[in-house]
Amino acid sequence: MNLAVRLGRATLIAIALVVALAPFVVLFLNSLRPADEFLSAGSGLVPSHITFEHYAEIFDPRGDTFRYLLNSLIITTTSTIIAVLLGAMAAYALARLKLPFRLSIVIGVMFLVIRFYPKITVALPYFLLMRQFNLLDTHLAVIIAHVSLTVPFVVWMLLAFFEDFPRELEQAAIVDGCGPIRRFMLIVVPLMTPALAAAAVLTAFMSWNEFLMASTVAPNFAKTLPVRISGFITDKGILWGSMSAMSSVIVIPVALFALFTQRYLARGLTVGAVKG
Amino acid sequence: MSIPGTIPETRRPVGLVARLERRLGETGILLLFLAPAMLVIAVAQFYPLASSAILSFFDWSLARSPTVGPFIGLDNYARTFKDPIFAGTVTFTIVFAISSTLLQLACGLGIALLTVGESYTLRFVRTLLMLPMVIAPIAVGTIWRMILAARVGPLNQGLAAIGIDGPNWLGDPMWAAFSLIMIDAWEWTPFVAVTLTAALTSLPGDLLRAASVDGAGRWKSFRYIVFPMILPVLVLVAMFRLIEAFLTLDIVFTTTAGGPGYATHTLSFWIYQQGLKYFNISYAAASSWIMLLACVGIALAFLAWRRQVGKWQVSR
Amino acid sequence: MIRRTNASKLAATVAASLVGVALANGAAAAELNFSVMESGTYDKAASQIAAEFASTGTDVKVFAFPWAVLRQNNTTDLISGTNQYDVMSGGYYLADVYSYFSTLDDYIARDNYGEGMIAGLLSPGRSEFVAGKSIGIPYGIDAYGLIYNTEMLEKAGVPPEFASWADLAAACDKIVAANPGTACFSHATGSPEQIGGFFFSGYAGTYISEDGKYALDVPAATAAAEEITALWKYLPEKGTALTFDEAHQLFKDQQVAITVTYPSFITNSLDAEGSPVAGKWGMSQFPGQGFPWLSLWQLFIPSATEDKDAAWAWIKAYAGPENAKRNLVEHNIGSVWAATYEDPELKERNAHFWPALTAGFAAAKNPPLSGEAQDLLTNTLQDIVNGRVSAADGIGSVAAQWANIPVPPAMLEAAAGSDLQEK
Amino acid sequence: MSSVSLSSIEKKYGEVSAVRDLDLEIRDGEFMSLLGPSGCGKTTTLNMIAGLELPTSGTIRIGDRDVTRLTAMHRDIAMVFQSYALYPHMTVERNMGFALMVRGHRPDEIARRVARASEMLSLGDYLGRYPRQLSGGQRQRVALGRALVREPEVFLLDEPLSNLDAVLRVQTRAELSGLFKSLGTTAVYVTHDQAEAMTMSDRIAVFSHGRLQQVGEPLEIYRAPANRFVASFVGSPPMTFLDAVLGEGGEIVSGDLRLSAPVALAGARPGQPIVVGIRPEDVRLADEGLPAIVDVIEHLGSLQVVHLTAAGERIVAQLPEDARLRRGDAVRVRLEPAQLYLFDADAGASIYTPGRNDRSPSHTETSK
Repeated sequence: MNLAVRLGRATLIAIALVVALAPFVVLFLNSLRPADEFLSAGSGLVPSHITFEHYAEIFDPRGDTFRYLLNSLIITTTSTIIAVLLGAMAAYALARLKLPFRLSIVIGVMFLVIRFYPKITVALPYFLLMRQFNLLDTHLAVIIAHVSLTVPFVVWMLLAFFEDFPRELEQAAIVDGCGPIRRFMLIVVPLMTPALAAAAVLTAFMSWNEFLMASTVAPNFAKTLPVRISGFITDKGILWGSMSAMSSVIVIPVALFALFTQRYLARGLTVGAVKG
Repeated sequence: MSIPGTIPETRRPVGLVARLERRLGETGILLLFLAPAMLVIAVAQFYPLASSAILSFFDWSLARSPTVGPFIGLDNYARTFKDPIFAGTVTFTIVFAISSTLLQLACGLGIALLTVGESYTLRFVRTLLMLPMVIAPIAVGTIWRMILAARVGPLNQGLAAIGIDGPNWLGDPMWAAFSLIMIDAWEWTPFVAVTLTAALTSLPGDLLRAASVDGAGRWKSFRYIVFPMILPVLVLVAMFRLIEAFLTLDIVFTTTAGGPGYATHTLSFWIYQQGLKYFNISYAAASSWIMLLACVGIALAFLAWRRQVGKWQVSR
Repeated sequence: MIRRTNASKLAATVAASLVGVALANGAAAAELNFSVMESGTYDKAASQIAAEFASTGTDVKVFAFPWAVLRQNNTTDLISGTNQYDVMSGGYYLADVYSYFSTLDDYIARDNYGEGMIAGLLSPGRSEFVAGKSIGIPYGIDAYGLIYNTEMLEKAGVPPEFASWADLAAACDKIVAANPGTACFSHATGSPEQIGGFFFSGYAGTYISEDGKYALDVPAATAAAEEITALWKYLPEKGTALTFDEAHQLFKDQQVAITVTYPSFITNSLDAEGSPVAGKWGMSQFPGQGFPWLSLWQLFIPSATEDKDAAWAWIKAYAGPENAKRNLVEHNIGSVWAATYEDPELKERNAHFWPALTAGFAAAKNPPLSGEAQDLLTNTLQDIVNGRVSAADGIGSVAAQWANIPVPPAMLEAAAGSDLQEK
Repeated sequence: MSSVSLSSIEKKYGEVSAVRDLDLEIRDGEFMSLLGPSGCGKTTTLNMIAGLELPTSGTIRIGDRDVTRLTAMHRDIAMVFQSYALYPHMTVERNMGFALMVRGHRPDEIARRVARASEMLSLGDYLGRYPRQLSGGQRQRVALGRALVREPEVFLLDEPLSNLDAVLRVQTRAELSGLFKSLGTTAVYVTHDQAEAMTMSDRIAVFSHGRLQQVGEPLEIYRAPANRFVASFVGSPPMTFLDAVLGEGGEIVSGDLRLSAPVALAGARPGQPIVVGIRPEDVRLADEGLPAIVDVIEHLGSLQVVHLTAAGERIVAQLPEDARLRRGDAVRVRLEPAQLYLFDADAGASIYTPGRNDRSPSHTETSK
């Protein structure tokens, strides 16, 4: 590559980086901006002075942010563990079951289809169902919803993985005396760790970020952080400072997490399209 | 040298798990493995889906009555098609989804081509570029609402600094629509880029070397070798993005709330309003089923296309 | 900015949430859950009074949400049968779910509660009624007002009296000419429903037909919409998506001569120390042949509330005359009690706007519209003023679609009571 | 240790029969090879013995137990896989002890057996390593060790040498042979390499197209193949086949080539089409005989494989290197009638073989 091409490429990459990352910078700076600077023009990108008042406000011990944070953590962790476990089991079963009439494929496609319809279609009946079960505004209602949304991803991802899983390894385990449970636990799961990690990372992101179902079935006690954000848009105005601080609380850990789990994330996101 | 031929008494796998495995048999256990996931999905997805389908044939507004009203056949559907706001919503949604998808595909392909490679720097750049996608869509909306605030937002202030009078991003109907497209593209271009990068990486290096030996230039080898080979992936990505853009809801909530007026009502947002704000359950159900069928149609069309462009893979 | 309620008291544990909140109702004997708007006013007052109220043996937990969320949560709570809140705050926009509230006539009669309230507040069309029985107890009143900058209007030689929006538009030309670099007026244009304030006052017709369907006097409504469209030209540049806060800030910064708003949102801060417009502002009566949009916060007791006596006791403490003055002074909650406005000290201090304010209270009404009908109207008005559709087409479309939206029975009563049904 | 008996086994995948009408008796302590090209049903047969696949019909017995419907985990067999199928996440030691652990053996028992097997296979130094840290040969031994510790009734080996390089394969072949001889355990060995089958087996079962073609000791298979397929598959370089007809007076006529028949073929009628098989090592150069032209010469070191054209037919000969030939040379070759193989032209069934007709084995000398 000659110099001009290299320079051009570097410039374009730099522009892409600025576009992608500038909003994060704006968000973070705004979360440190004094409240009175939000409404007047000409206050500049960088706050006149840095304040932590918005963080102090949202993390006021008398406030509920800690509860929402805890809700989000509980819901994300539980959903992820359950979704990955159930998804791995289901994917394994689908890959190994010899069902008649290509039933495995039908079920596999069924899992896939969940990605293709508007979640708003199920949000309302699901709300009614949870109302019937007396589960409205509980963690469980959100967890079930999140698991049902993420399990299909996990199944789909892991099915692709099982296509490559060496058949003889399992046959060896059968000969060694393992039935499906032990094969799964002792051979398959340990060897799937990277794929499971990818599935878990993806599931965790989806659950942490999910808004529609959480806002539908958990408006209050079991409210998660993303649902809280919409509350900063009040009829009087937008509580920019608190909203920035709260958004930062939601966004920054996820961004950092993404930096560390990049490999798994990329794998999880691409397995469907590139392999399917 | 030889192993003594003492045959241990226990020749079978032992323990509770083994007993369970023997009792239920291979198929039984595997069905048991499948069951919980199926159950969750049946309860939380397929049952609501089916009940929504059924409700769409009844007249029920939860605000007016706590119990389901009379069967009214296709009336809800007929009403949907006659609703001028629904029609406007559909138009906007289609324009939004297609523009946003095309923008993402173009930018994503560009970024993938720019950043493909295994060097440490490029990997780090790719990770950074992925960030918009991993954060909560609802937060994406709030961030952009701040940036786009017409009078005091950093974008217009920045533009003013270089002598450009920035537009009324969220207050003008056209600009609000454009803003939503831009925000969606900002959020999801990374998905396209990540996937296409993976597709590019999985191309056999020999092929590109062979092309360059054959004397194909940069553009030609892209046009005739690389592009056709990543086209199947591109089609799938386009499908995912188009359908998901079609379903966009979260960012609408926090940026424009569908406004000004009805200018940026996406279908999902409109159905949300009908269902969860006005509690017109059956009407919302009918609309969402129309939307669902549209999505299935889009998916099928894309999958057929994918099969067309992916024929070379079959004979691989 | 965001004043949290005394929220530690809600300390709803995660465990409780897992178990299901429906169970919480069982222990309602000594506990009341109160839902209120998170505004830094109503919620703060609620926490203050709840602390005092604890001496009666009832522990009131205050749940505060922004308006849209509050409305959503209240509605959802009622129709889902969750029954989490024992006393709810709300207004006419809850019309869809009035049937879930219990009537309070017995309590009102027993305690002769309406005595001393601003005239007519406890009547249909102002506060909420179902089948002729009262279900809502007012506690905070506000009505759309027009707040102006005395100096800027004087400079333009414009008296602060406007008969109609067209009148104001005409005045705007002069105001802008006399105050270069400023705009005529600001408003919370970014809140889609607030444009209703202009329409309700500019439109003199009825909202419900003789046979009980939503209906508009189309020519009158079209004219009103056109007036608003004309007026929109006088907003500040890029001022079509402002929040209340932004609109108020423009007024305080003297970038606009007038702001159209709910007075209680702004009056306190205008006279506050360091305010650049302190002593330089006044309030005029709302223009138009219609009515100023009433904001009447009321308390409701859902039928499912178990200890209604305790709930009523809480209503009296929170909404009653005892705390009215303090609520007004400390939290700027518009008192519903006539006596508050006769307080000599307050009367003198607020002489520059109270006459217009109380006149507004007397004239203000709620439109008899359910949420769906109102959203259809206000969103379409937004489309009209933004040029997406002509006034005639937009209003025609609203009229046509309103025919499909059922009118809640309570709205019929309200419309009759406030003279907004065709006769 | 047990015998394995398969009777009337049929295995269908949908409409396709992978194995048909199979009766096979593997004797107690015998080393039996299942030989055939890929897709012939040998691996399917092995998997059915293992229990990894169940036959569509028929009966499988191990010892005196009917195991037809038992799955692999309940049969007392051990298996060595072509890819070795070592558990990548377990050390050599745990790989070898895994089956015993699953079967609930005591840790000290497991340790004892693993130690013994690793000693036999010289794996002692590698017990702590993971499979990916081992060479191909070492992995192969671990796979073997994993089977050995089981002390099963039957060993099943699925082409265990095919992933080794040529030199190692020959070496391991001998070691493996010795090992199983000393163990004396019944072993079933699947291979497509006739040399492996010939050198290691007590008996060989040759498969083609899902059918068992012939079962016999290696030399029996070689010298008395039951049909043309077996004859073609066993022997390297492969047998030359000529289409021919029986002429008058016991002659065999193939084009211009006339050969005398080995014996009076009883019941043969003149004009009957037959196939003549000639093993390359049975072709000799002679002063008298059929004139032939040398087409191609492949030097193998001690031997050379020479492709000849004689009377319009191509014949392959395996000759000692001392015959100095060049391409295009005219030579004369002699074909002993007694060493010819005759097959039915249609069915391919053997009509005459040197081995079956009890000829002295001196004929095989040239094959070394």
